[in-house]
Amino acid sequence: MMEQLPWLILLLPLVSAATILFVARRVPNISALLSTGSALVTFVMSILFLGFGDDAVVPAYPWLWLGGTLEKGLVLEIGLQIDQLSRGMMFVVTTVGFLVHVFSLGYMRTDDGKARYFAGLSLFMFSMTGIVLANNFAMMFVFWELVGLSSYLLIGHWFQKDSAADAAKKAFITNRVGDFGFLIGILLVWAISQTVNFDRMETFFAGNPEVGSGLLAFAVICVFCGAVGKSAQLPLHVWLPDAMEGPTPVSALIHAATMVAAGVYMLARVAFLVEASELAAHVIAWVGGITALVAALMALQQDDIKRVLAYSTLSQLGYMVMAVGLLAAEAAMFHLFTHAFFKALLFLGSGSVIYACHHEQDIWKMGGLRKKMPLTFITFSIATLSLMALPWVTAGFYSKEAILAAAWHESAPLFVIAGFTAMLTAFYMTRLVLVTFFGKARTEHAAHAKESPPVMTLPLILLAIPSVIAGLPFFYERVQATAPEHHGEGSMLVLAASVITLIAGAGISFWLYKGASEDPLRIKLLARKFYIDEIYQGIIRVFQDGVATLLSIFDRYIIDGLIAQLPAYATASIGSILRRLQVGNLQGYAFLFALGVILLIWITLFNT
Amino acid sequence: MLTLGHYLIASGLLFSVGFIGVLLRRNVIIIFMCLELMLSAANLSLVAFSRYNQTAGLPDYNGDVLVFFIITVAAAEVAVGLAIIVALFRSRQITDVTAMNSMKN
Amino acid sequence: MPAYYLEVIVVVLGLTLLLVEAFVPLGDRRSLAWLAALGIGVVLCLSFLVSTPEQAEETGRFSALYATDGLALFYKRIALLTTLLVLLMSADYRKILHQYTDPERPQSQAGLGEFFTLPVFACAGLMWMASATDLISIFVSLEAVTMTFYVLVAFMRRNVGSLEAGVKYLILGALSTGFLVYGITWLYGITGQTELSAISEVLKEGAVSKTAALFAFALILVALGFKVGAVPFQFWIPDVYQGAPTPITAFLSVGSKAAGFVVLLRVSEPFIASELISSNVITILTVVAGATLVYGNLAAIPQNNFKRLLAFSSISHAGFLLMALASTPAGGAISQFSISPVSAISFYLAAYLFMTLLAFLVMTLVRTQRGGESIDSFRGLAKTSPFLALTLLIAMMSLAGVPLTAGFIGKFYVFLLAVNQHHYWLVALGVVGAAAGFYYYLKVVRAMYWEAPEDTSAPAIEVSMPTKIALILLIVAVFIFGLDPAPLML
Amino acid sequence: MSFNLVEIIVFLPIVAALAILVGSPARITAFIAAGANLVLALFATLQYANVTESSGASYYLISHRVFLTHVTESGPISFLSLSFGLDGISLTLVLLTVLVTLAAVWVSPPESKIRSHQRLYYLSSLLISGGALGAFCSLDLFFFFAFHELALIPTFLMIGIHGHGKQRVRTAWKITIYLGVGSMILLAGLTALVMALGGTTLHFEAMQAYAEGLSPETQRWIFLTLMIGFGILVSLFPFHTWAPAAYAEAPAPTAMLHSGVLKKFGLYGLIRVAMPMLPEGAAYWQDLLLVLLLGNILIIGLVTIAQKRFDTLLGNSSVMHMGYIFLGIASANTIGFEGAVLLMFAHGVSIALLFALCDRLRTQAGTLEMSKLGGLAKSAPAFALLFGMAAFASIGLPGFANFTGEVSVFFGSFLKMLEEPETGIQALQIAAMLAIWGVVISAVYMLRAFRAMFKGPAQEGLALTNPTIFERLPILLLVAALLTVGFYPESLMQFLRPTIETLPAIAKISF
Repeated sequence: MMEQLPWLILLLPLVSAATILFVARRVPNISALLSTGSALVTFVMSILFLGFGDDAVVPAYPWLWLGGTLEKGLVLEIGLQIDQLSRGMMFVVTTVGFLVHVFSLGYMRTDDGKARYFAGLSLFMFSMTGIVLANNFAMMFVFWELVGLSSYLLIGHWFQKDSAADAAKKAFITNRVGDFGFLIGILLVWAISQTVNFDRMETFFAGNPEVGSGLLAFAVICVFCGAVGKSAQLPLHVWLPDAMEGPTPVSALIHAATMVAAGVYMLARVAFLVEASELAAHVIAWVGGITALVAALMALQQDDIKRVLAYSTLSQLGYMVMAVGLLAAEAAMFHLFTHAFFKALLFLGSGSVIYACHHEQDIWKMGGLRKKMPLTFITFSIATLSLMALPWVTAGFYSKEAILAAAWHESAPLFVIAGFTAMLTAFYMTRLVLVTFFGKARTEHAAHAKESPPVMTLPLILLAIPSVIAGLPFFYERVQATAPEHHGEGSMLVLAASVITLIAGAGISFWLYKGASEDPLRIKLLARKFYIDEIYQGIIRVFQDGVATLLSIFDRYIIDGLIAQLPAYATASIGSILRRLQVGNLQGYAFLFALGVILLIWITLFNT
Repeated sequence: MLTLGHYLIASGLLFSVGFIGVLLRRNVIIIFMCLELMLSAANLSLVAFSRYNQTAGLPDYNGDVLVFFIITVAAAEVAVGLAIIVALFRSRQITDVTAMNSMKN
Repeated sequence: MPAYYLEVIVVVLGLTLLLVEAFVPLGDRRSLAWLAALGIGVVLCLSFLVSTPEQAEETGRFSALYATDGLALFYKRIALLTTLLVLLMSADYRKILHQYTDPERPQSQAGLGEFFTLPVFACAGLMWMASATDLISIFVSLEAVTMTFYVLVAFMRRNVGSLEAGVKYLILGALSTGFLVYGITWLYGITGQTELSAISEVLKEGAVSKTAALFAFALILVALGFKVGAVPFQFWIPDVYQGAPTPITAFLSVGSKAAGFVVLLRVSEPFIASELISSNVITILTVVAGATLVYGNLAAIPQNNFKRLLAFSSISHAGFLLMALASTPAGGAISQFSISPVSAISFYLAAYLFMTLLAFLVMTLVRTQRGGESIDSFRGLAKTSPFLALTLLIAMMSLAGVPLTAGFIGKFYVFLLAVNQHHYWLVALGVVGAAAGFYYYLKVVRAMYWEAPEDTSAPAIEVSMPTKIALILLIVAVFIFGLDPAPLML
Repeated sequence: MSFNLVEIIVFLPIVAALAILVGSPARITAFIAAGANLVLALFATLQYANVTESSGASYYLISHRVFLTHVTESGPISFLSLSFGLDGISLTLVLLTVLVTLAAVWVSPPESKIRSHQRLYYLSSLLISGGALGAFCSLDLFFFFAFHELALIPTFLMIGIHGHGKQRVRTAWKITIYLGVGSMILLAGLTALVMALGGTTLHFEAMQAYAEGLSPETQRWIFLTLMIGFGILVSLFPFHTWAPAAYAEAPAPTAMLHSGVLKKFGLYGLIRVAMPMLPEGAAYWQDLLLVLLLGNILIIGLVTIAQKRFDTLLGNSSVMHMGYIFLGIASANTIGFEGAVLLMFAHGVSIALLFALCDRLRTQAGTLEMSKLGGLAKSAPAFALLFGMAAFASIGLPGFANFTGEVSVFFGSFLKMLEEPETGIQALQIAAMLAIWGVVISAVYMLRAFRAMFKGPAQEGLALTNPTIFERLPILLLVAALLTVGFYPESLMQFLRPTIETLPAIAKISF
């Protein structure tokens, strides 16, 4: 029975989504409970998984058998890979998933599309599990797109709102651009290593490391495109801030903990590929680093509570990608592991604040919520400290430390960037907490805010625990085999650097925002997010829509003209000329007859 | 001494006169006459051929047989042709060929 | 029963019809038409009992003059079937006919009798042409047919168009006869023979001067080109077809064209077979075929008189037929391809008979009951009489060469032959021609199915029983031979 | 005169059409014929399944009626024969045709709602379906070509009479003449092929036997003619201008049948006739084909984005998706061909589905101008869900058949690079990479349309009703087909794989 378990964990959410869609649509409450039930069962099963010990071999189901024999030929199969990497990730996904479900029970109680919402959540859980458990690139790509679809459905949940509909469309298309590169990467890697299965691929690259470097670098960079699209790295990051249009639990689950982490998880899964191509690793590291820096800068000037958290997620993801690029995949996974918990907590906390202030998201319209919402405040500040990597006490410290250590060993400039970003993180998180919870209430809603119902505060508390202890070895060992070691040389320097940056960032922010009623810093460039959105909008309007209208005119008049209308016009005009030859009078005909005779005789006699 | 060539040239000239007559003249009756001219040119060359195609001393009479056929057919053609021309004349009082162009292109 | 009995019976039938018309007090001249049609039908059945040459006992000189091979019998049946259907059409057409022969006396059916008997004589002439293998018998039978057509074309004395068409056909016909005769004299002059088989022996040895032989062939080609409607000599066709009474136009476009082609086949065979001149002959045939294809198809595009459109369509089909003729293997070589140009041309003409007469039958009905020949008079036919609209649609589909109709198989064979002989230019012109065909054939279909009828009050066109049977049989023939061409293959 | 199962399947719609012509009630007869054909096709699939294991022959359920024989020294061989047979490829396309025909007849309005020529409305759908079935099952080159043309006149009449929009008469003319020219060019090419292969037979297998002897030069220009001929029928890039307007203005059943089924004839022709018999020709013209198919995907893709009306958008998108199938064919290996045939099936079903929904939208909302529509999901959530499924299927979302086809096409185009690593990236791979960008383009135009029409605030005076159960069934039938092949592609692959692996002259998998 045990080896059937993984199939159950994969298919249960799909079954629940299907039943909700076809059967339980009319009864929202039942569908909500159904979906939360399936999340609970998968959560329990993922804990069972942790005790698995060895890697149970799960029979694969041949989905698309394209040729050759089942073993040798090209067979794209749905196979599950249970190793410590996927078990750890499953634990994260199911934990956060279950808690978000519970939180949504409260948050979405009065929503009219509740059944559709929970069906979307279950579909997301199914697709995310698919990515985590996939043992080959093809299956991962299949679930990659399904995750894109479920995020499209969930972001566009309130499809009546134009902004939500546009945000959903933008998310899906940006993901599709990423998938474009990812698919090319998969095909190239398949062509090089003759397989899509990760294990066989790993043995292939272990076998002959000197495989064509140029082609392999291009292939790995293409695969990295997929991660850039999904984990919203720099060129394709524009969709994540807009994705905040979706309900907050969705942001918590998808745009903090799991989906955006899929890109990093995929890179960790194919770490051997990144190692095989040194140039690609370099590119990955730098993209990660720059994303972290730019995102942190942008976060400084955001007023919407969810936008700040979105940019902070972007920045933390940048860290993880940088770590993968620096060939420190374990550090990246470790940070992903801890970040999932406290970032989910931050989002749920902001959800509870928004719920309390009647869907008000602008932090300058809140204030003084410390006394009115103590529980939310305490859990929110724990998560903030963990994000800011308060030494030894928080989980964030251990994982960020690992990444800083890796950066220290590999390349100095990246270490500086990482450090500076850590400072910025401290700065904007302190600003956020101060403006939201301290000082006096600035609006009516904030004044009358009261603590969220227990169904929403319970998940906050449950998430606060791992935010603190997730970094400690006893917890992490159980979930991941090897925690990155701390005591390399120069670790003291790294420790000092992180402490200094923390104090500096928090201090400056504290001094600036203590009791401030409106934002003293007015940096237009950062508030407008470096105008990247506007630039992209311009590019699309010119290169896509402009060229499209040009081409459609070209197509309707020139191609159609040359290939269809011109010959038609030519034959018709020849026809009318020939027709006028029929002059009607006898002598004309006799004359043409004579001409015909002469011509005929001339041709017969005088040329072969 | 007249050879086959002379006859052929004569019949060729006769044929082309008839042909040009059909092209240039405007009156239907005249055109009809020129057509008969062309047929008689053919008769001339036929007789010449049968005269000069000696097979064992005797002229080959096939050509002459054909001449008779041509003459009878020409006669029949004239009969029918004139009937039509008369009918045309009765209904439209014209013999001018160029006036008949009610149907064109 | 030797084959020539058929011609004798037909002529006797014609004579008896004249006697009956003169002496028997007929109530309505139309019964003459049924009598003629019945007679022709009987002869058609007899034609299937005719003994082929092996059983024919006498050989003698006569068999050199009159061939009774499969080809002859095939074209005799085509001539008989065409005459049968033309008689049917003329029965429907008598009101228009009467209007233009003597409108003053409404009851008298003075000229009607001849209109039904002359086609019978023309049929005898056509049948004779089918089996003429001697220059003299070719000339005589050809003239017999053209003579009857002169009268038939100019039959409607009161109608200007008919008379004008008659005169044009007369003058140009006589001109082409002049060239035919001159060609025959030259051919006889250089070979000393009048039988085609003897001529082909002489030409095979090549003891003849090349230019003289080519000159003779050119002259004969002029006359036959005129008869068949090939390009330099096709100017008479549109005017004569439009002017002549519709049944006679049908007779001309099918009967005389088919007979013209069988004579062309027989006459051109010796020229193509002799290595001396076959390349020149093939070249001129290719040029003429190409020109006919272009002229026939493209000039038809701007037409809006349906009869004139069918005239140009007959020129375009002549083009396709000449394309097949031009694809005969030169110098007498036999190609391993199982379909010979003769069988392809014969099948094409049989298919052409079915589809064109189908179109003419419908057109006669529309002409008599809607009063117009232009495409506009077909407006809304699909609503007023759906059966006729469907018949005309099938005829147009087959003429355009839409597959699963006999017309398509004809074109398919022609393309196969042309490609076999590497006439790629001809194939290209054929493609352009057929494509243009899709446009002008479907113009009438558009008129029938989309435009509303001019006067919606017009009563539905009533179709007499024999015509309805004929239409159904023709439709079945178009589809059956479109599916399985075997029965019509020589 | 015993009738073989395949003959019944082919002639059933045509006989039903004649029955309607003679007077039997149009909609019911059409329904019975289409339903019976679906059942028969499924029965044939079952029969085909258990026959495959036993014998290794390439065709099954063969019926052979010889019309003309060609006498050779080794006895008469069939020159022209009405012979039908099924193999993997034709079976898939028969299933496609039967499915789409049933859906098309189901979606057509009841006779009372059609203004005039009610009988013609149903008659033409049956004729087009019969023509497609005949073309797909025929083993004789002549009837392969002849049956396909059966659909030319019905399409002409349907667009002209029952079409939408003022321009429909001009469009009817354009599509008929354009396809007429295309089929004539194809006819010239096919006759050249027949004559080049000895001219003694028109039967596929017999012709294939002669194929080795062809010199590369003749192969080249014959393949070019065939490519242009088939290209016009399939709306390959420069010859596509007839398709968008025609599909936009055609009535629902004709648009469904023509774009869903009939357009696959050209591709089937390339796979069945052109590629196996002219391998050097195909290799020579591969680069030209690649450029043209990129024209299909990228240029027509962008043109689709610029469309303002949804039906012209659909018309252009069906032209664009042909590019992928051509890519599968151009890769000339078994995986590419399997992808191409799968994509033919998937695109056929999904475009038919979209045209059915688009037609319902046009009748209910009155206009298809995307700017005038909006917020329809509020008033018709079920319709929006179905439309969403169809839209996502057509842009290649995993779980639907289109994705399976596209994935195998892309894997096919990279197979050569895998087999001979030293060749590295070739023209085919570059073309494939550019083609993959089409995935983004299709996402852009389809989601923009979906967002513009269904999402956003509900507009006053614009209400869509949810389809009744009866109306939903054909749509669910097609969606079910897409999902089955999407989730369980082996259902079709078990037939396709053995057939395509035995196709002559294309590269097999050797790693």
